[in-house]
Amino acid sequence: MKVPLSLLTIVTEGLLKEPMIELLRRHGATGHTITRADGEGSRGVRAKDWEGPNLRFECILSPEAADAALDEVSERYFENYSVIAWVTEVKVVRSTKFSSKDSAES
Amino acid sequence: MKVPLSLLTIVTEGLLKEPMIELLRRHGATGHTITRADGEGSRGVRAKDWEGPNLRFECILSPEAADAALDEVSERYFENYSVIAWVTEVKVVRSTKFSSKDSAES
Amino acid sequence: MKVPLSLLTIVTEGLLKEPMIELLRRHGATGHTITRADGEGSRGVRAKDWEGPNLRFECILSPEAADAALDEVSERYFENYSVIAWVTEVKVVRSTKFSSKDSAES
Amino acid sequence: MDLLTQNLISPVVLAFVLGMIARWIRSDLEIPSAIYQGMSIYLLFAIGLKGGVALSETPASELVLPLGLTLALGCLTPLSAFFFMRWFGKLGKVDAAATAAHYGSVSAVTFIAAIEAVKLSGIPSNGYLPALLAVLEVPGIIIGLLLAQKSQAGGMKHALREVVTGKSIFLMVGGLAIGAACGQAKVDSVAPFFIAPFKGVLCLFLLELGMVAASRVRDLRSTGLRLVILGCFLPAFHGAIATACGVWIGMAPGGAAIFGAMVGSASYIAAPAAVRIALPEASPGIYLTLSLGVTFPFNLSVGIPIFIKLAETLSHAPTP
Amino acid sequence: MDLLTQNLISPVVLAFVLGMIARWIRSDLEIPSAIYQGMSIYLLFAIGLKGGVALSETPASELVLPLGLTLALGCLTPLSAFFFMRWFGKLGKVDAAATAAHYGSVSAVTFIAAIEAVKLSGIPSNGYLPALLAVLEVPGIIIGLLLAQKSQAGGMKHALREVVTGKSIFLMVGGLAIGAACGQAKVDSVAPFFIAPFKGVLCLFLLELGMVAASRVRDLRSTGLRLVILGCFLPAFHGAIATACGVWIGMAPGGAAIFGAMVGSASYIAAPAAVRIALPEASPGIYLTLSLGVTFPFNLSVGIPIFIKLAETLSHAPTP
Amino acid sequence: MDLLTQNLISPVVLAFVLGMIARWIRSDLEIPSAIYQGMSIYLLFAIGLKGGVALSETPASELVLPLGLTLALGCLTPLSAFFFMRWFGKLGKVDAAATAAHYGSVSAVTFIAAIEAVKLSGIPSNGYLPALLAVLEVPGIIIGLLLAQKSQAGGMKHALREVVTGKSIFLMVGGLAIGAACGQAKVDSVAPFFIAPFKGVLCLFLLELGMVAASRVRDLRSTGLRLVILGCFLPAFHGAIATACGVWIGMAPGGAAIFGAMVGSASYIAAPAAVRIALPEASPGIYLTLSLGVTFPFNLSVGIPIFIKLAETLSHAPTP
Ligand SMILES: Nc1ncnc2c1ncn2[C@@H]1O[C@H](COP(=O)(O)O)[C@@H](O)[C@H]1O
Ligand SMILES: Nc1ncnc2c1ncn2[C@@H]1O[C@H](COP(=O)(O)O)[C@@H](O)[C@H]1O
Ligand SMILES: Nc1ncnc2c1ncn2[C@@H]1O[C@H](COP(=O)(O)O)[C@@H](O)[C@H]1O
Ligand code: NA
Ligand code: NA
Ligand code: NA
Repeated sequence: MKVPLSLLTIVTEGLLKEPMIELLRRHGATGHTITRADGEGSRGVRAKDWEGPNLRFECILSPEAADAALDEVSERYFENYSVIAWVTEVKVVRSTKFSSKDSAES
Repeated sequence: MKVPLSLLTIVTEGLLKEPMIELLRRHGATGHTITRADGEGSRGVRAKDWEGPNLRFECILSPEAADAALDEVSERYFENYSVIAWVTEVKVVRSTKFSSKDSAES
Repeated sequence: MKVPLSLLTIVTEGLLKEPMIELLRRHGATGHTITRADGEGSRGVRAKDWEGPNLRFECILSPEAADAALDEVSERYFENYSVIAWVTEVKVVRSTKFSSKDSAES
Repeated sequence: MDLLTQNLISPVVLAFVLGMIARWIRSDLEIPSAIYQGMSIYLLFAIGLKGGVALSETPASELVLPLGLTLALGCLTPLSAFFFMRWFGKLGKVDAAATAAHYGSVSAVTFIAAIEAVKLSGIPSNGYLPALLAVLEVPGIIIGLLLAQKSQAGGMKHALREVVTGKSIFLMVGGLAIGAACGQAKVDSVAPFFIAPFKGVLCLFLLELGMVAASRVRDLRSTGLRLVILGCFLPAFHGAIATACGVWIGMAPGGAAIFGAMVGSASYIAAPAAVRIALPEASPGIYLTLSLGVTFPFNLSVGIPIFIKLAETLSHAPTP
Repeated sequence: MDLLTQNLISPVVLAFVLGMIARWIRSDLEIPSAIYQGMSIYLLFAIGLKGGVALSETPASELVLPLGLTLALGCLTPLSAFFFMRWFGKLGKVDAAATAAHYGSVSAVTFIAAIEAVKLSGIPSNGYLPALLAVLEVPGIIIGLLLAQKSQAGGMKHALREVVTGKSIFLMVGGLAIGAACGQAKVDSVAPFFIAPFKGVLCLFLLELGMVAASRVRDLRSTGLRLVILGCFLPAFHGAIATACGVWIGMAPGGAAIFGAMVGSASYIAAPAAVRIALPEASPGIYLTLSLGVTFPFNLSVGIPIFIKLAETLSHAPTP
Repeated sequence: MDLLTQNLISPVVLAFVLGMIARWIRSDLEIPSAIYQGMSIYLLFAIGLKGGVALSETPASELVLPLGLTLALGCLTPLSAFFFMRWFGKLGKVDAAATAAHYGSVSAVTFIAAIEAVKLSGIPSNGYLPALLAVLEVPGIIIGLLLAQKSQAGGMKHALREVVTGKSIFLMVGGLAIGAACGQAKVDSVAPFFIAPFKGVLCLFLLELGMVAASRVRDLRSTGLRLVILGCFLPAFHGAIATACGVWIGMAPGGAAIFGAMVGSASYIAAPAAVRIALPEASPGIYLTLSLGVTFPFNLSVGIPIFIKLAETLSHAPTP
């Protein structure tokens, strides 16, 4: 009953909250989880200074959707914003919970 | 010296804090890590509205224990509560730290 | 364009914040993400009691660097401090973002 | 009605409205949840403290009647709510019982808002009301859960534990005890923190509550008109009865009005937590939307002034 | 200058310095971000509330001139800043425009600090200033973004939404409205929370701001001397002009000084958020470092006393 | 003893008890850690501020004796604690040294509680005590670490940095400096925030501390009776000596009692952090349980009234 899916994790400035949620939805996400995070990266600016902490999105998606979303995040935001993202393979049960349009493999 | 174990991640309403900790213990967890998270999912109710944010449990377990715990979470809570859970394969060192009864493979 | 890298996750008492950041830097980390976490483990002391919550570090590294960092964390801190750490395999795009000295595989 | 405008144009009510507007225009305003929790701890403890001092100055004999009335109404209102929810609201048994538990219990913030409104209108009140608040919180929830006939030992017990050790009752009862033990003189030493800024904190708290309520209001469409009507009728109905009874057993007019607001209010902190544990299959989309999205704003804007007016009228009626 | 020391040796300014020291000696002092956000909500709402009460007591006719002047200066200062940033600061168009948006907008904390300094120096002020603050916040940002000629429908619109529904303007305008609607008597009921402790909260807030500014100051080396000079010159220049105009249109001396501090200040909350969305390629290392690391401390320590002195001199000049 | 009950029945002490009860009945009450940290920042800064004002009004000559005494006791108490922990407590060298560092240092909350108790009892005190608190915090920790003979350059230096730049000392010394620089008149402007609500905030803070202490008390079983006895004996012993010395060098009776509570107290914020870094192999289950689970409640309930009584007796003894 275990189904392999992908977990997309995105860490980004608080500013991009709405755009990120929208992006995830567009790629078929049925939900997401957000935690507040601090961080340092390659850019000098620590987001925390002026707009609260970074946001850390987690979203379970079908592997294809996760890849596509990761690509879009990278293309649209990597250059000008403080963003980092990665994909992990995970197993879930009852994957129906995650299929809005793409993951009917349960 | 690296030992493969499983990381079980559970995101759930704050309400289920005690039951979840107990469930993890029953499956042999020697510890767990909790972060506060916001989130949206398939259910209309955002937990945050009335009882504080979601809780995100992480627990390192033996692969069998993680699978069993995941099954139990799914069976007992998926229907009526806001819960989501997944399992990831991870590597640790000195897995003795995680073996209460099941993972003696270090 | 997807490149496999490693995600090192460390959960530790707040006290070790600076040493951990330094350790990660020494192993070539270009950044890290910190979330506040509560937790219980094998030691009686819950860090939260007297010095704020645990810190949960996430750091994307080359697989070798992640292994080496994990080893060092285990050797230096496992005995006397509340620390736990694990490594997960992840995929990223544009891995140049993570290469200070070690991961030129993009 | 002048009293109505008087009540509506106050920092506390307007802050609630401001919170709703924040959500409607999709402002990024957000009260950090630690601040929100800090404020609720402050408010509950402070209300207990104030009540405890008043209690320490009230002779026990004076408390017997109000306590009895509170218990009686705490048992009757969930039954009445259950009946209306099934009959007029067309809800299934579990959902009706869950909602009944909410209307049987009490909203501390409505209570506080009523206290402030009464203070503003200048009519006399009673000091022992916070003690009644603590008493009123529990029976409604028990009866609501029993109505669902789901009293499997485990769930029910767990749910009751949750209510009794839950932080809202714990803080209020703890504050009551400390206030009663210390008395006025010693509580005065913490008054600049717990008493004077109280209403200002309430103001910020309602800003947050307005935001939460606004997202509930969005769910009204799916809730259905019949339930919305009940969400306005029940508080008015229960509250008017309670106000009348309060006057009848000799409460001061202000006290009776506050008592009406208490009995009329629907819980949205203690009850949801208990119901979620004991009746997880009941739909929060119904009980939360009604209590927080309909009944709370109704009481805040319309209910409280009505109960004040009613209490004043009834109190003066027999005098001449 | 006595006024300068008088201004510098105050709990509020010293708390800012203490925050900077905390960073320099690498203390582990940290204000939790929930507390910091809670304080900014409190400060903005309180300043609005106070202003709203004052507004409710000011005849509309008295507001026409100040409002017109505010709008005019709100349009001129970003142009002036843009010019200096390109010519003397040698910045590229996008970075100059981004910085201009910051100098065109306004820093609420500078405004508050100016109010406190004026109160301390005992000269008369005007109650309607918070309304001007809200008005001044927006045009500078719009013009700054237009200067970058990057007004692609999407980015610009999104950025404007961000500013107008952003929590800082929303809370201040909301507070203004509530204060104006309720009037003095009703706001008095929340005064022990919103008015009396205000300056103390400001003190803790500046402790945090000092820490943030200190980490900005570290970036000064890479910013370059020319920009640092501008970061001191622009507030003095804009502020002096605004103070003079304020006296000229009849503001009280204290009011004119505060007005000068407002116009001279550079935004570091509303503007960065808007610029980050509309001009993501502009470098925060420039605009944030200038506004928070140079201009804010400059105004806090040197600018405000200068504007007060200037306003007093100009006000007294024509009298004899 | 009347003074004892008088001290125990106060909002501050009862809030501590309420916190312990919350843990015992397993209530879900939780003070968000941001709020807890915010409160400790507030309390430490406020105590410094108040002390700074007092300091600015104390002639330096008056400080020499108290400072000397503080340093002397700050060096003797860790030695005494180490001796008792090894001899009677049967601890190993490292654990005994770690515990000695805690008893050599000082608990700011005990100090604050003593101040409030003295204020309540109406006997005169001294304003310079917060300065002594800052002085007392450091030497005990150094000597404790030296006793472990683990003074490898690195660990010791790191631990000292931690103590001196640690937020508790930093905020208190910062507050002291600001208070001394500004003087009474200017600090008055922030008094409605830092002075008036102080005791109320302390009350909430102790609610949290009670919860933390309760979870420590659970560990008492594994700690052993001998250590629990020392956890009561040491504060009484050190505190009585310090009170007597205080009276002897001419402190006001209230000041001597507070000084006794300070010297008798065991640190549970600065010392644990330093010890954890320099002596990671020492067991927090011992030193934290003793300082927070035994000595703090002991001082709060029994110690402080004893020191007050003692100071009064000794002060009056030579008079007739
Ligand atoms: N190598 C990394 N591992 C984990 N998180 C990172 C890493 N690099 C950057 N981050 C996170 O991503 C955010 C933005 O990074 P950057 O765009 O490089 O400034 C930072 O604030 C960190 O929270
Ligand atoms: N696809 C998803 N990816 C990550 N987190 C999710 C996802 N769906 C739901 N969640 C989280 O799980 C919680 C409960 O989800 P649900 O039961 O679907 O309402 C939400 O509040 C989210 O925090
Ligand atoms: N099995 C586990 N899974 C996840 N997190 C753990 C586990 N064990 C310990 N932790 C975390 O690591 C911290 C330190 O653990 P310990 O050193 O065992 O006390 C705890 O506070 C938890 O946050
Ligand atoms: Na009710
Ligand atoms: Na400006
Ligand atoms: Na001591």
